[in-house]
Amino acid sequence: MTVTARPGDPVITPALVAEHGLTTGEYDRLVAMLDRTPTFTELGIVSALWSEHCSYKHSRPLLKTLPTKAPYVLQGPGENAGVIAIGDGLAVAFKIESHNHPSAVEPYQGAATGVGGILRDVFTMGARPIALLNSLRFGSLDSARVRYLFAGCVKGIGDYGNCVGIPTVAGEVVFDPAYEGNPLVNAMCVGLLKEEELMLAVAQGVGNPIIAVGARTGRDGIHGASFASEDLSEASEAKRPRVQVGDPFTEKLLLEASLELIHSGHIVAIQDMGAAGLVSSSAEMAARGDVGVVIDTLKVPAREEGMTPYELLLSESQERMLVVAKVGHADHVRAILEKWDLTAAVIGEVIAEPVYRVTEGERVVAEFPGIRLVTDCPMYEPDARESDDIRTRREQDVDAIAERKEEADPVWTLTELLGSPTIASKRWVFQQYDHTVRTSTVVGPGGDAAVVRIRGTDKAIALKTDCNGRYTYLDPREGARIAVAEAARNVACAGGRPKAITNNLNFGNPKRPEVYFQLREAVAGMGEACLALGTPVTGGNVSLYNENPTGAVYPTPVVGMVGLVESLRHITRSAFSTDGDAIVLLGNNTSEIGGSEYLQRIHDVVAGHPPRCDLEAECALIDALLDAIAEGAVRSAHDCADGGLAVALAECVMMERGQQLGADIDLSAWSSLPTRALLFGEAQARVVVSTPDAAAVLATARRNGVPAAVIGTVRSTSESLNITIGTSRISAKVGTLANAYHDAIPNIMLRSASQLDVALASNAVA
Amino acid sequence: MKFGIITFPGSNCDYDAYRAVVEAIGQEAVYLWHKDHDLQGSEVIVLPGGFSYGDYLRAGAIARFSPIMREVVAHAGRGAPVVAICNGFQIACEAGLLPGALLRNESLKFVCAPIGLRVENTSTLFTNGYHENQVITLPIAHGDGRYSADDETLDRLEGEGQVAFRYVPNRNRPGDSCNPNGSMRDIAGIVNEGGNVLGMMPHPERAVDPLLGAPDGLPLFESILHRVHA
Amino acid sequence: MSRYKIAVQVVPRRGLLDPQGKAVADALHSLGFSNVASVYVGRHMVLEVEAADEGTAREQTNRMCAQLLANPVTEDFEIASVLSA
Amino acid sequence: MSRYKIAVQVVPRRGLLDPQGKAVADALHSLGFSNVASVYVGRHMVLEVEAADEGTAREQTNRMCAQLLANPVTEDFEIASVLSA
Ligand SMILES: Nc1ncnc2c1ncn2[C@@H]1O[C@H](COP(=O)(O)OP(=O)(O)O)[C@@H](O)[C@H]1O
Ligand SMILES: [Mg+2]
Repeated sequence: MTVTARPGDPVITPALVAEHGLTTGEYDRLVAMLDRTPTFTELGIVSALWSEHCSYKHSRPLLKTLPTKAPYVLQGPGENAGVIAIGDGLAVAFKIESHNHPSAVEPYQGAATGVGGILRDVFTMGARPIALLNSLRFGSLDSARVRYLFAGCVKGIGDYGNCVGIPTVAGEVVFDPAYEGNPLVNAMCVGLLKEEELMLAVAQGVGNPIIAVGARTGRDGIHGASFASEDLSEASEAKRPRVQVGDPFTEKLLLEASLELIHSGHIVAIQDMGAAGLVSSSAEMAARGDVGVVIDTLKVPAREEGMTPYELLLSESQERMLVVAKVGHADHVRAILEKWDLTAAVIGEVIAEPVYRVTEGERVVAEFPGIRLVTDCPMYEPDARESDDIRTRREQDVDAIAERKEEADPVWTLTELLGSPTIASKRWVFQQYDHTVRTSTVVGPGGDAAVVRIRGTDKAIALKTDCNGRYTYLDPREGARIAVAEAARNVACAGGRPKAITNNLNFGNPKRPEVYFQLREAVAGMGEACLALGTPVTGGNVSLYNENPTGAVYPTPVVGMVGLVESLRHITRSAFSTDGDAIVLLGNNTSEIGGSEYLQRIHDVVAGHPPRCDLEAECALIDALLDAIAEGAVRSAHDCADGGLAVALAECVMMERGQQLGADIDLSAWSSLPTRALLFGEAQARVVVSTPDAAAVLATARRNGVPAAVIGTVRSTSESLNITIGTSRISAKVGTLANAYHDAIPNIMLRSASQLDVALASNAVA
Repeated sequence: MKFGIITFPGSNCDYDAYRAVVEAIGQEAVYLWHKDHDLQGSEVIVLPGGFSYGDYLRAGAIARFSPIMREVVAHAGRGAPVVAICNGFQIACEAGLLPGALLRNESLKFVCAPIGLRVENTSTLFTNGYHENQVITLPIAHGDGRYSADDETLDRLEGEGQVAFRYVPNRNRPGDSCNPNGSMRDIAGIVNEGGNVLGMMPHPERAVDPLLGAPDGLPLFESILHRVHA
Repeated sequence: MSRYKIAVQVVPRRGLLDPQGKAVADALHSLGFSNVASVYVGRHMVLEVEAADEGTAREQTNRMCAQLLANPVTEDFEIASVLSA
Repeated sequence: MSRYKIAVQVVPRRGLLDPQGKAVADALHSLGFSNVASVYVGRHMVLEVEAADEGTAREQTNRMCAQLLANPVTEDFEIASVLSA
């Protein structure tokens, strides 16, 4: 059919093309594909679909190298979420997604709608969401703007998930000046489904109606996808009207209605209208099914009058879904939505002709051949070169950095580290999240991984997000390996066997060789670790252009790990609990201090080699730990991460305020190591275990080839954490450590508490 | 005994209440849709937690007009038991089943935490399974839990033994502020004059399984069973 | 039938704790607006209503406030303005 | 110095979704007020301010709104009235 320009639409000029973020090469490609000049609507469509956010044009070639298979992987990358089988005919769908750019502009709505989007990705698979997680990065809390972003994102995440009634069970928050202008907000959702109820977003069946369901389409968020594909600048401020407002109440109705729809048998496919809204959802569903579709924009329920096809196609209004129903079943679909007070409108159809066509009533306003709109997107493999500056930092001899005089008392150092917002308790955050709704959260936030039971079985899943961006900055490959290993370790500490990951690659502008180098190396490292640990990648999200004129964020490949706890008896907590238990260290201490929180917090230095990640050792450690847990020998397990062994031990005695214990520790076996490395170095593959049966733990460790040693005893009557190293003895009051750890973030946030409360009041519905 | 669990658009603790009734005390439960006009013979009605109608305008304000609420009010009027938890408490106040109102937490923040409570009156339909002055721990999860009423109402509630639960310091966390929302006179839960309608902000239905922590909500459900069967 | 644009204000009853008002006042002080003596925060609603005349529109709005828009236990309401739209 | 009582209204920016207004409108409809065409819900704030004159009071309030009381991304504000108190 002939495509005709709409009266009143702008004429295509080089300036307009540039404004749409297309390069000349990309524009030429478009013209070649169409064999004519595109219409304004077509230009908008391509600008969205070929944006980084939708097309992965700088990352797809790299992502292809990741391991994605295992016998239990039911759905790998490419769908709305990945799915793994967990036995008993049940499966778990999970995915992580970023909302970095929207959150930088409007933290509350940006973060809230991020949660909304990831929930939809999971329930469109036919899975009922059972847990939410997040991974957050902000600049230093010393800045009032950062406090506002932090408070706004946390409130946005909380209000949305709380209202929908999905517990937010775990996450991480890191504060570092590297994220000053570019906060990272990644949200992860996990859902449960019966294997046979898995639903894919593949359009099929000529004549099947295409139905828009959920909220009406407004002018919000137009070009959000391309917005997420450029650096933040003054100009992005001007793009503020693109902000989308979330409505968790409608989402909850949409969730229930969608699950009912999927189970009803009336539909063949369903997909969230996320980034680039209607156009990307319809084009992607068509491409997956390799079918033609036609959409009539006049039939799309609009919130405002006079919306153009361009706007209706590109709007990112929230809480909407696109459904392909069976021929003749549209009325059933409508009836189900009406029960939930939602609307459904037939807006198009699957057609035999291989085209992607958009009409406005009679007029054809856009038409692309076949599915080339999706498949013809250019792919790039830019130059990669490591930054000299970063290499120099990595090669710096950090062991030569002289101790500060205060460090003569390691208790001072320990207290400083516990009070570092990155290490300190995140209770201020997760107290705003409902983590007990749905009565399945056996282990909530506060320790290592969260554990959510699977009703009707003796199983549970263990969940955690992790990444240390400073490591990845200093050495992207090693850092990404560590991100996977740390997440796996956390899951194992809770009693779960690591099964699969989803990931969120948060990087700077890939057109810069230093950034593309980081991306390439990090993906390689992640792949190596996933292969070694047997945790395939089932999906993820790429967020590039996280930079501003002062520089890029640390490369931050966030890992969202799902583990399976085979029996509820295996569920393990992090804190010491019982007087007289032996404390065993699994793994070995080293002299490494490069890239540590210690160097950053105490010396303001970001340098050195990050700790070495020995994947074989990590696997053995996880096996040993899970064996010991299965034998019933482990009372608690906590991994050593930020702040090293001393911080891990301190957390074990006081992470639950009011349930504090003491401990006597003897690390004399390592007295040859520099004290600061022994206490605060971040050597990998280490876990602190408390046990009533040290001999059993040691034997199991030995069997698995894991170094292990009894390093102390839990003391319920003592109020101190005592550490002996050879002739020196360190004694810290547990109460003092607890105050440093638990009060750090609340005290900082008090500084602008009332202003934050006011600034966020407008959003408060909860 | 049959429990009817009301589901409003936006309810999200209906499932937990259902599980608690069926699994923890082995009774029958049915979900009742907000547009229904029939309690299906339920003896005990549960108004569950959540965000009915998104809590837009005021928590509970819109839900109170749901068709089913007419039946619930009539049920309560007949002296039959109604348990209103969290958002249910807010709805019950809006509907006039209980006096007072629940306002935004004084901290202006949502709070999810285990909280210490003292059972103030063990003679009610809902609390007879606890012992005098028993201190229990239940989860809370709300943003609008600040119970407020005029002094006269508060005096009457206290005088008539209608205060069922009060926030107290948690044994395990000395020094922690005990009242999580700034409610007047530390009130966490009340019963109506007839003693057959309970409203409370904490979630007893989330505390019935030892796997998830102290099952301190269980005696509440058992109390209803004892009394109604007695 | 004409269309009216009606502004309604719902404010917390005096004497009740108004944490929002307090937060606003504190925040303004800490931003240097020390000359702010007090603040209270309520809801502002604008309704577009079809009615035969202004009197009917007003009367209806009063009923909406009494029934739904304000909580009689804790809030007072006021019709601030009625404009032909 | 005189004291002024200033009423400020903050409303969601037009074009942005106002889920609260929509929920209230739907609720009014189901209560039988079918003649309600639309509802917007915003905040109503009353500030008591000390200032040399009305102009100064107004100008200060404008700054308070721009800096703090309204979210520049999602809301518009208006000074509804300034009264001598
Ligand atoms: N944003 C968040 N949301 C929910 N829980 C969080 C968040 N940040 C941290 N937590 C919780 O706090 C605890 C400590 O987190 P973290 O310091 O990342 O642990 P680890 O060092 O073991 O990886 C974990 O239980 C984690 O789930
Ligand atoms: Mg850990």
